[in-house]
Amino acid sequence: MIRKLILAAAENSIQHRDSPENNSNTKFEFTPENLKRAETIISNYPKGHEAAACLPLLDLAQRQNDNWLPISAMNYVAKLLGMANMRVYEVATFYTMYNRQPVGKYHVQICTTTPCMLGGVGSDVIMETIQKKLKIKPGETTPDNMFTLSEVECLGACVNAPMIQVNDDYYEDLTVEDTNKVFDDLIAGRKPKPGPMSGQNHRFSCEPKGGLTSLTSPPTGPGFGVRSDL
Amino acid sequence: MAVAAGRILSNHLLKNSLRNCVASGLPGLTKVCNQLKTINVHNSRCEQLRYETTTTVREAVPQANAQLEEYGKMCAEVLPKYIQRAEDHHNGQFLNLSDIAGIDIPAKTNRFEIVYNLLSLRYNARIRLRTYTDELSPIDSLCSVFIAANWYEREIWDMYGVYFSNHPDLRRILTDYGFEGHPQRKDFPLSGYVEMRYDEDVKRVVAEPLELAQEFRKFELGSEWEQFPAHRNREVKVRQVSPGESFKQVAKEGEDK
Amino acid sequence: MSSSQITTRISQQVVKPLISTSNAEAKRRVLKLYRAWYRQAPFVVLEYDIPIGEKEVRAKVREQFEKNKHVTDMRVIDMLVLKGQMELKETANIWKQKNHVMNYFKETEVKKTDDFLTNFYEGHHV
Amino acid sequence: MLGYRFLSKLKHVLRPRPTPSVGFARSQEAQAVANKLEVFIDDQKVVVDPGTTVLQACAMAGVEIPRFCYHDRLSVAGNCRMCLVEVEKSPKPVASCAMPVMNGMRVKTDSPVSRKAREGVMEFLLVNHPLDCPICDQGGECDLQDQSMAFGGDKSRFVDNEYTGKRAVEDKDIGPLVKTIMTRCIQCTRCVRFASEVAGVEDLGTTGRGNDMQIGTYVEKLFASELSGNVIDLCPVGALTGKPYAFTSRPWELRRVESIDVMDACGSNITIGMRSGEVMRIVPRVNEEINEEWICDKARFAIDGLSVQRLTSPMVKSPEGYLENCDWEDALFCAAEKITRAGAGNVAAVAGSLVDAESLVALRDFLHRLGSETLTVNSEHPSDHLVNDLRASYIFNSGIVSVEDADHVLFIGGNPRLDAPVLNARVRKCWIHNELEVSLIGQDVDLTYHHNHLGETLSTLEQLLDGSHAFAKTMYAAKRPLIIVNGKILCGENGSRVQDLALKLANKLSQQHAEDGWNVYNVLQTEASRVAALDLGYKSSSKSALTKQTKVLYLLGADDEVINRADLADDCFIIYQGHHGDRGAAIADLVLPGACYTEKNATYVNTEGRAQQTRQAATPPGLAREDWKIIRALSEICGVTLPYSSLSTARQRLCEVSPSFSRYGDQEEALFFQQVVSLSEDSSESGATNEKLTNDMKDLSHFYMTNSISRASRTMAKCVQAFKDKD
Amino acid sequence: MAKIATEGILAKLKKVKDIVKFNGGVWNSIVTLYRTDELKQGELVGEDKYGNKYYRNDEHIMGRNKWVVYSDKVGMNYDGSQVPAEWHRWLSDMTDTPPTVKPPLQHRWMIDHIENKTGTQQRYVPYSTTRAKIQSWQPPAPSK
Repeated sequence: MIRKLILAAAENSIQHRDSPENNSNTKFEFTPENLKRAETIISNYPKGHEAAACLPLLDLAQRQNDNWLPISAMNYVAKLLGMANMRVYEVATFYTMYNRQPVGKYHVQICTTTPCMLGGVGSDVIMETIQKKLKIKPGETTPDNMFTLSEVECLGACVNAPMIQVNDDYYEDLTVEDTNKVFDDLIAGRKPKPGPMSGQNHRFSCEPKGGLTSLTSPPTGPGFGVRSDL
Repeated sequence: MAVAAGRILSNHLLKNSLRNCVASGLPGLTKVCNQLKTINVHNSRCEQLRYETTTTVREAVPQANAQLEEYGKMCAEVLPKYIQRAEDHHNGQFLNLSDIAGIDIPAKTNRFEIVYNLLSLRYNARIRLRTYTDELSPIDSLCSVFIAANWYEREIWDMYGVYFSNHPDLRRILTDYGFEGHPQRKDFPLSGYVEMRYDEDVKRVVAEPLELAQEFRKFELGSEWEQFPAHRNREVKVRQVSPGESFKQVAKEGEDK
Repeated sequence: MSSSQITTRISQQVVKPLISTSNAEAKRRVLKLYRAWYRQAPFVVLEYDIPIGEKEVRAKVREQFEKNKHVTDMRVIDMLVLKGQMELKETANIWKQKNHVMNYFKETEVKKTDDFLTNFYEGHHV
Repeated sequence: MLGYRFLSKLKHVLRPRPTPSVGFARSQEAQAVANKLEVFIDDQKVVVDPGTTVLQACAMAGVEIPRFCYHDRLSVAGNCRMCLVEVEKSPKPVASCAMPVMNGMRVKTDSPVSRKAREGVMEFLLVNHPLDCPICDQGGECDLQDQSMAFGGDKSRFVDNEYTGKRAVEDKDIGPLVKTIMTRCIQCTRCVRFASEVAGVEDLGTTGRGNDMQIGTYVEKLFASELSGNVIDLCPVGALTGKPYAFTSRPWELRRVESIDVMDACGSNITIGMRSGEVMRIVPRVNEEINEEWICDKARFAIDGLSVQRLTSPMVKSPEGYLENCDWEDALFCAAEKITRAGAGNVAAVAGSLVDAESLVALRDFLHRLGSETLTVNSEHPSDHLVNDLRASYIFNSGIVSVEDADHVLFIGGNPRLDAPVLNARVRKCWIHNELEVSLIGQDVDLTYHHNHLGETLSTLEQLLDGSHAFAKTMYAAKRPLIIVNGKILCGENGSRVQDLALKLANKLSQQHAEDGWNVYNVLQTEASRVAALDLGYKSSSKSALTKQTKVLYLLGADDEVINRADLADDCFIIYQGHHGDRGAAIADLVLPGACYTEKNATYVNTEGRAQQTRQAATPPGLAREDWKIIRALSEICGVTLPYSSLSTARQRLCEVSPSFSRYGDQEEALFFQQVVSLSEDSSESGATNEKLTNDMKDLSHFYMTNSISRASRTMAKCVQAFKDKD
Repeated sequence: MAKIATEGILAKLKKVKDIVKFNGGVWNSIVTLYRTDELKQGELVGEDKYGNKYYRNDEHIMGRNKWVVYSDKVGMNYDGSQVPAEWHRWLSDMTDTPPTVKPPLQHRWMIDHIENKTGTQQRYVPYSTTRAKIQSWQPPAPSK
């Protein structure tokens, strides 16, 4: 048990450790398109404040590199922005959306914060479903490197609880069937439509499940409520 | 000139039954009393003393307190005349001399304060008698009254250099033969005057003037990186109490604060 | 303030005499003590088996007495006599040991010198 | 001592920064009085400048606010929250270190709210702080200990960790000097700020977030800075402690001796921690005019060199060529015999880098009495063409503190970062805060801040002088420029040429725009003994002075590889006097053991010409003696007894030679700068100008071992190794 | 009576003669007497590898019935500690079986018996194992 904890701690350690796929000699460079994008991003900020572009550039690097940030990418960004390496490490370790370890093709983040845990069928059920489906536990990656499952805190879609995030897309209002369907599609190589799923009283977005309860009348036109002599 | 003060202390009556009896006269407790002229009751130390002795084991019995206080007063007035009576007075029976202590306050004219602690086993009460002297004024030995005083007085002589007249066997008790000076005096240096070593040439221990070849060990407790000296040595505010002021007033002010 | 002044001040205050009541008596005590020490000298040499002759012992006794010859206060003299008597008792009863006696002669003490080279060789700090 | 640091800190706050030339400060002062703010600290009125923080205002009122992250010389972080105080009309307690004062503000530093806030913060800080004080090296001088005693509550409400344990953080390996126990860290980020602001090495940072936040390097890395040891002093807890000092002593056991560092010529003020005759550690002492409160790693950690390779007994060479121990009498008589036989004029002396002024003057007087004039410092300078007769030509005329007022600094040669780390830290500070422009001629090195590299050769200097260099215009526009010539360059091959050109350039700059009374020309000496030696009339070239006629060569701590046995006559008798068995002792025929700087009360003159004294912390080991005494004893045996036999009389003699030696602590201003310039013009010579300026301090690995003490030190050897292994 | 006495004297003389004979003649007996302060006759039980000879004669009382004659090599410098351990236990009656009958176990790690070296050049002198606070410089050997 303790050994496991230690191992887990080492895995998620804030300290970088060189590994075959992640060391300072790993090649990383922006592709020409991304380099152009990077330059545009940098040009958004005033001269002398290039460091402000650190976050978007790291994101760009992560997107280019299979959804994770090797140390060489951080060094590359630091060099590009004229920052000290350490300052970039600080940023990259602070934000949880930067993956500093390799992840699967689909990074599945399941919210287990209270609203998701209580809303709909509850995130516990969804978690169980996913674990059964992918045969992995939170924090693990499937052997075929397709899925990484992470248990995360609130992703800000509490109205549509429970929900998961797969890469950039939210799948909300999940039921067991919805979840299975999403993963079936993903495994089959199809991309399921993001947003609220049909299982729970299909809705367009985050409107109340039983239809609108307010703002039901048509919006008033211009001049509404204005004094007649004006 | 020398001053004898009697103060009664008891484990359970200390709160308010304190008397500092100050008398002027010659030192030597057995005789001093004849010249005891005035009895001056000081309250100024009450607060301090209350502080010293707040840990009570037994609960205070007001009646007993009152009795002992009365007795203390009586002692203060009568007892100096016949100090022996403190020993065998029927109401006291202070038969036990538990201790003789010395205090050196060089700034005073009579720099040495000799404190006798008597114990009455019968009444579980203690009495503390103080006398004052200087380097040259002898004090009468108490050996004739308390046999126990013998070694205590030798110790006082050895440590402070206070001479006890009529002592049967006054000589050094703790220091080495040939030792010069009285170590408990405040003006005696902490390191002494001589250092001893075994000399290989003359094959004996020799005493030589202090050179301190070995480092004199001293702890410096102030931090190198002292940041809050004000908080480390927070000053204890001492309120001066004039003799006229009563303890109750002081205590009341303290509560108001 | 000289010691005689102190004496006067104290005498005005009715001091308690240590032992002697007059200067003459104090003087007598000193001489008596000196005589006792003087007579003790051969026994000291014999009993402590010290490598020093009677003459030197007597000289040392005299030196010790003369060290205090400036003292005029009767009570101080008394106190010194008392200490001297105690010392004599310790010596005569052989409570002391050889080293205690020999410490008076300070044979191991190095004389301080101003000579730079000597101090340099010895490593003394000047 | 107790309140010394506190007082000096207070002084720092209260006193305006010392300005060398009073001219420019005057007008500002008058202005400042007008817009002062009035604040009340515990109902006590204090008048402060706008922009002062509440914490500083409290310090002025004599009220110390507890703090962990705040530090006078670092930027404000405001993350420890220990300095919370109650401010009237403020809904919450405010962090006094980050809060600027406002007019009429009423601060209550000891109110129930303030006290409760502190207790709360302390409770939080202690949630995860290990209770390993008994084995912690910071114990006894730990801010957390002290402040939890003074301001903390008596119990914690965080009892969960009795079951879950406290947070544990992995220790980082950041080199052989600083030991990290990161579990003790309270994330005040002082070290991070020091590294990035003062040291200029952005290797430290905070990674992670929340409970997982850590201080570290993220990747395994050496904290490669010449000032790295200062994070040990900065760390308010025991997270960063000295690796060589680990588990050796407790602060209360140490006797503190206030002394001077001699590893470089800055003369940083230090406190030696001594226990039973052993130097346990060295920590900086505040001196605003020299080292602020930093010292370099060499000064701090080379002390283990003091106890190894020591000369503990006089040694004389046997006929077989072995150096054998002997006693002082034999050694001195042997030396005296050789010296008297050599005859007048054939005795030469070379002074090394760690020699104090007393022994320098003793040696000088000794040789003069013998009739010899050949006294030199240890330098490779080929000939003696340097203008060294006037003080202005070899000291740091304007003082180290003048960097604060300068607007342009031109380094000529050397690597100021490693030759004078505390000076470089100050330049960096001014580069950050005063927009100081820095340029460098010579080999380009990493100075930790941006600088213009103008060129590597002498010709650059010439071009600057005649205005043809692209940068000349900027340079001449400077109001308060500083030219800092490295002392080692002056001793090198082109020394006199460099001096000549630099003096001319300085002259030209001061005639152009520079303000009156502004000293442009400065020499950064690199050896602690150099200024004193030159003051005492030692010549700056040893090579030319030592001829084949020299019969007896007296090496006074001269350990650098300047003198070779091969350059001397075969029968030349070499006497080495010093404290370490180093290069000098290895070639000597007679060795006289001396005392090193922690073992004597001695005078050293720093590069600014400021006389300071070291104080004796330990006794010289074995038969070693204080240096001037050895020379004094030898003089007596040679029959030319020196007229002083105590330290005070030796210092009187120093004072006769130059009164500046007795003005301890004050910088003695050198006059006659114009004469120096004119002298140099007289001696102007033209030579090859495309020669590069040499530099032996390329990177940190050259920094650690530069003199006999640091060469003997194991710690320094480990540092060199660690730096070499870094890549 | 006288006869008995005579016989007794004769028997004693014979014994003396035997002892002298046992000790190898008059001269050798004088030498032995000088060396060991006594002259005894007994059964030679064995000899160890250092040349010490061990004897036994139960006519003597317990405690004197076993003895050792030290090797001639040591001369007058004999010492109790020269008896090796296996003989020591026989000599001091820890056992009656001499090592000649029951040889002691031999192990590779066993070192040879050493006599007490006190008072000799090889004596053990305790030394400090703490490192000196100051280490002196060792001058290098002259380069030739």
